[in-house]
Amino acid sequence: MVLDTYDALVVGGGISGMQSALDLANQGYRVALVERSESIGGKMIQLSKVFPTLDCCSCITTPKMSAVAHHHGIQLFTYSEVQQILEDSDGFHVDILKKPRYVRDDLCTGCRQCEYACPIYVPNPYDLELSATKAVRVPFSTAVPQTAVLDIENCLFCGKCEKACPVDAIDLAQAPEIKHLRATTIVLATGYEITQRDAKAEYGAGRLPNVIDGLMMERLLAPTGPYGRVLRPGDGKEPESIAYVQCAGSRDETLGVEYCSRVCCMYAIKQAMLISGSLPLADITIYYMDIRTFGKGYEQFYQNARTMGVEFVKGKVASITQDENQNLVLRLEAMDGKPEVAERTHDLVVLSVGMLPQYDPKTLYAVSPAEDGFVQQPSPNLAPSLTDRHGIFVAGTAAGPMDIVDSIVMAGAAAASAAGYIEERLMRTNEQVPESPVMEVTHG
Amino acid sequence: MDDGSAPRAVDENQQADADNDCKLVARTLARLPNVVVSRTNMSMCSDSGQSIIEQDIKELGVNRVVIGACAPSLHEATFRQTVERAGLNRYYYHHVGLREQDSWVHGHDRILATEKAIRLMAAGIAKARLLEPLEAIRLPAEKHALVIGGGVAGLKAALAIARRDMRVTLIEKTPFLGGRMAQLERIFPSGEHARTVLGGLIHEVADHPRITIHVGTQLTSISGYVGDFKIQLTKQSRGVTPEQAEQLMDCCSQYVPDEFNYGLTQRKVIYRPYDGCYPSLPAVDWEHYDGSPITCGSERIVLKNDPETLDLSAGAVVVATGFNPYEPAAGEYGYGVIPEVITLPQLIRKLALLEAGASLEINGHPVRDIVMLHCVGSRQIEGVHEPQPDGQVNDYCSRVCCTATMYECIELKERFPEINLFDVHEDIRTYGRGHEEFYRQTLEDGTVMLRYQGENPPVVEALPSGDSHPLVVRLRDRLTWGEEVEVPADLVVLAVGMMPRLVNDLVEMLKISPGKDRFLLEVHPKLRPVETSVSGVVLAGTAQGPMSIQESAAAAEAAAAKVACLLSQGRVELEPFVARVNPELCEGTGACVEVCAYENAISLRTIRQNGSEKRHAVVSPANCSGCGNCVSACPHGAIDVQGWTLKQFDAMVDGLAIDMFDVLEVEK
Amino acid sequence: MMGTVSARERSEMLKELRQQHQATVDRTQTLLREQKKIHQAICKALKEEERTAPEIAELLELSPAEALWHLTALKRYNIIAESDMRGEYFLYRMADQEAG
Amino acid sequence: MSMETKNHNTKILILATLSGGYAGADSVGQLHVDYAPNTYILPVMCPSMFPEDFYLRAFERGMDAIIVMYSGTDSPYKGGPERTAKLINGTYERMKTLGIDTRRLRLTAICTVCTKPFLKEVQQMNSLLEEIGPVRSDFSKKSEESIVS
Repeated sequence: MVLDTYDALVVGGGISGMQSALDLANQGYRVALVERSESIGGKMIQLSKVFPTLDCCSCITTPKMSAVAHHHGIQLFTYSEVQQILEDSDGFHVDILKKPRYVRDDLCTGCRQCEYACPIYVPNPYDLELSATKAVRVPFSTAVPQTAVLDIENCLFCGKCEKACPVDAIDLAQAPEIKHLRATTIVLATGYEITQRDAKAEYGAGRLPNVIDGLMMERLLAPTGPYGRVLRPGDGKEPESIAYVQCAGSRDETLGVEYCSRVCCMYAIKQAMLISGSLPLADITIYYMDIRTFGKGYEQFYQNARTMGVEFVKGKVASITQDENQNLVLRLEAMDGKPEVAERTHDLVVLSVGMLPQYDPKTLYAVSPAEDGFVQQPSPNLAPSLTDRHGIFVAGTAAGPMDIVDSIVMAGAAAASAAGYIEERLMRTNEQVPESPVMEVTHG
Repeated sequence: MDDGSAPRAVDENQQADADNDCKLVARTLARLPNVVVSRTNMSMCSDSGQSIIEQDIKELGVNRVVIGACAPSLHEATFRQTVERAGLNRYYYHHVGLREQDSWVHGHDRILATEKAIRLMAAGIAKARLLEPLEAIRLPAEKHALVIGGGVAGLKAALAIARRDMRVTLIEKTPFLGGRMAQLERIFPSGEHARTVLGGLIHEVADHPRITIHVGTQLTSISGYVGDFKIQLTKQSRGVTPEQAEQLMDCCSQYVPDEFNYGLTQRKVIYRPYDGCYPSLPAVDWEHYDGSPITCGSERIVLKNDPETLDLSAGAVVVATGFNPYEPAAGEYGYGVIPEVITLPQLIRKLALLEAGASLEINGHPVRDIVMLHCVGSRQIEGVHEPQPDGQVNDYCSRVCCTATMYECIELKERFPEINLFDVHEDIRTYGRGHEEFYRQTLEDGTVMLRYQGENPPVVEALPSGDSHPLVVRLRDRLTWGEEVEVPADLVVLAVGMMPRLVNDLVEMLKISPGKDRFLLEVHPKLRPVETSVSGVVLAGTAQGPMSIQESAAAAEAAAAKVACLLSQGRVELEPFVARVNPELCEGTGACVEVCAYENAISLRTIRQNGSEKRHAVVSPANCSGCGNCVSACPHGAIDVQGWTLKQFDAMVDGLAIDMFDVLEVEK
Repeated sequence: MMGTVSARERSEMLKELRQQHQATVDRTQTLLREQKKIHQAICKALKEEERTAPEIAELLELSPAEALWHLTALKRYNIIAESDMRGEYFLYRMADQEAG
Repeated sequence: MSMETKNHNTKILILATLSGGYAGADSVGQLHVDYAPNTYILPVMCPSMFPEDFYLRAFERGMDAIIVMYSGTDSPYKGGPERTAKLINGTYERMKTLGIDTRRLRLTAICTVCTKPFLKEVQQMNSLLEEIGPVRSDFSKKSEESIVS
């Protein structure tokens, strides 16, 4: 069988995977990029604006998505998952499962006629279910590719989308496909999950509609978000008093998450600044243990927020309950300046949830996770993108919590390591030309 | 189809953050001559936004595109590619920065901000009418990089570039490789020994066939451009030969404070910083050597520095010049005045110099109580902290000091279990992978945590002799709800932050910029995180900002990836913004040649035309910088900078001056 | 040009698929009926007068969160639109016909 | 929408180098600091390309002030800043003969992170314009003849 051959396979189409793919393809390597969801862009494309520059997030992400999609050296596999990996002397042999979209990607133009025609409303995953979409839809306005996907689990099989489609792209008979490819090296850029909103019983176990997580607030703040403004999901009230609970899911032994998630301080501060921009009269309070604004320009950002009037209270939130008006009562321990336990009421509470590993890399990639569940870095200081399997490298939050800036830098590092590995392999192959006997490789 | 005789412009006006009324801008611009279509879009730079542009080009015959959006430094290149994909020349695109220079800065006056947007766009459209198709200048690139700095970032960058099949010249100002990392002992999070890990890296670099190392070497001049920088290096003499080195070092009797131990010890002016250093051959410290002869047996030897000049060309430059620990001012928390106040780097050296099993003493007294004080030289607040002599206040966080302090607390407790530790901080920022573990361990070890508010920093004072302790630290502790706390101490350790190494000469030569914090500035933290404003000059490690070893190594590899992207194809593309002579108008006055500061950029040639000889100016694009000195000098208006012509500028001024009542729709 | 499937073949195929996915079809048909009922009730209420999410919730005996979700859904597809504020809540009205 | 407000009758043209003033103005934008909106910034590579006539023509076209924000000693262009200074000085002479207040043209070095100097320049030029009025008041003192041949 003839296989598609690539220099590198990048697993994950979030910001790290895209950056690694671009950094490899721009060096002239052939790259396959596999993304399991319908569009590349990862979690970053769901964000509103990014710290500390307050650039609109899509201004940073969408051009990279576009560059990946149009790059001659990159083959994109969206809505696809790696099924199996085998290794021989030629490198890695990879089976990729292309999930059925039930829409032909060679025909679909992303016109959304099917979406308008579809009668079934379903919770929109892009808006973390705060808004609705249809059972057949283009995932979001800036999705790459702009190809619709049909959610077969919620399909009526009414045929309305088929009738509406001007190019006959709907194909309800589509079946999963397996693609085989060969790659010299693999970069894992598989990202993270956020702490589940129901992780902590003390914080309402996910049952209080006005206790949301940081990612939901990103959607509320995004111009394309569910309400187009900040309203509380419980009843649509414009909040006047908003609380942030820091370390909700990080540095918490009861959840088995002992590490710091690195981004929550900054995203809470950023959101607070954005909210005070759109709701100037709202009071915003951030309850924290330590403020960790350690990146370039971050401390200055924090001090700006303090100057703008965001209230920072050092105190541990012990519990959150809801009153009859859907307002939330926070019980605070060891509050700043006051030894007693205090209660405070807010309209809306944002849990600054942390980052969790996505999956166990051992099963599929034979790459070991560390105790924290993220991909282990056997040489953490000098070669942070190395994994314990030769030829497989790691980029971004697959190797633990980090922010976008650090992810992008690490994606570059993974690309450099992968490039070095590809060159070593090439050198070895070149040295094995028939006339000369197999030689010892001195630099490798 | 467009016949090319009637240029058209399309305006794509992105609502970046707008208070501006983008739609009004778009409707107004649609009325300008040649404008075929004028749109607003939330994210023109997204793939779907870009397809709208492609579609307009293909379906409406649009042949000039103007977009008003974020700064051109961010997305001009993106949109040039878009129009190119649709079949237009990439220079038929013009970008107007409306976000940073309008909507973000005129929030208080929406009407005037809108007017400004209209005028700026009208100017852009005016320029677009006069745009010409241009071709990028393609030049061969040296697959060779110069790496400046022999610390961990420079070493990692050099190795990663060399592995990518390119040559590297690595230069280090001091006579030895290793940088700041060599001064550390055990490093977090792995607990490995710093110099062991570093030694492995140095030997990989030193053994690599494509890497040339020059120690004691600095950049003295640079010219040229990405792909072909002409570089001059100056290399100090080693001062000693392998045959005489050991003997000379033995005989040498001039001592200076040893910077390797942050002045805690002395060393000779012929020295090795540490055992196992690279190169292993000792070197003469020319800065401190007083020139007097060294008596060795019957011989009296005067050491001579005969610096050597090296010339080379390289396609790219990696700046990995590293950091200095913050040096507290005399009297800052007692430093330099009270001998029992030392910095964290000094503590690390002090513990390294102390024999195993020996007890910890300072100034001849046993140490019982230690205060670790965070954020010295970091997170400074104007008006609270004394500015540095140049007026600088370090308002940034230095990232590594919290974890480094926790790590030292653990070592202190391990080696001297009877010592009491007090950790005085504003926040504990053990953010890194595995770092929280060290915080927890410190707490378990019984270290007492005290927390102050940034505006109200602690005070360190000497106690009168005869007191139980030489010092006391006073603070208002937030953990006990604002109680005034006094901690008597035998030793106060200042966790000093990071400062960029001052490399003003280098910054000036390379034409790169430092940021407000004086660390070197990247173009954009997310879009171009390791690039500087000068194409081909990239940043690696702590020259750019505080970083841990891990972060420096990652940044260095990212810099290497960028170098590989630039050079691995063996050629670079430069913008075609160079001078161009109109032979019809040129009278051969030579005024242009006179004002040009670039060698061989413009010259006069004699040509035969219609039987008579004529002199006229000829530009060599590879040597032209596009400054335009010649443009203003030409008495006949025969020269222009391609893509930036005087006519285009005149048209833009006209665009800015349009009469608003002519173009605005009248509200009924 | 691609060969097109005839309308007859298409409806045959749909029928087959419906049989294959009987459980899904049963579930989604129930869902569709409920959604239609709610959406019709919302539209009827908004044709009478502009209302807030809690008011719709009370009228339709839904939780305010559910009411908001449906309003958001209808707004997204330009069936209804956001109007002015009443107190701390936004009012919703039927969308202008041309806006669809 | 009406465009008439009382401060709106002046225009400041800012010629800003990509390696200096233009990037500096972007830095101000990133800080979201408000300043007067009568400021029209055009990017230039190096202002040494502009002959004296260019500035005079711009005044004639109704630019009430021109600030050239070049890169000064940080300029990536050899000889560019010196030549710019020479051309501006030449322009001053011609402005004098035409009766245009020479304070309307200003050459200043602005670096990529010079946010405060940028704001100060804009503020100072606006104060000046409040004092001396729009450029046509200078022209009306002189004859009707065109200033650029």
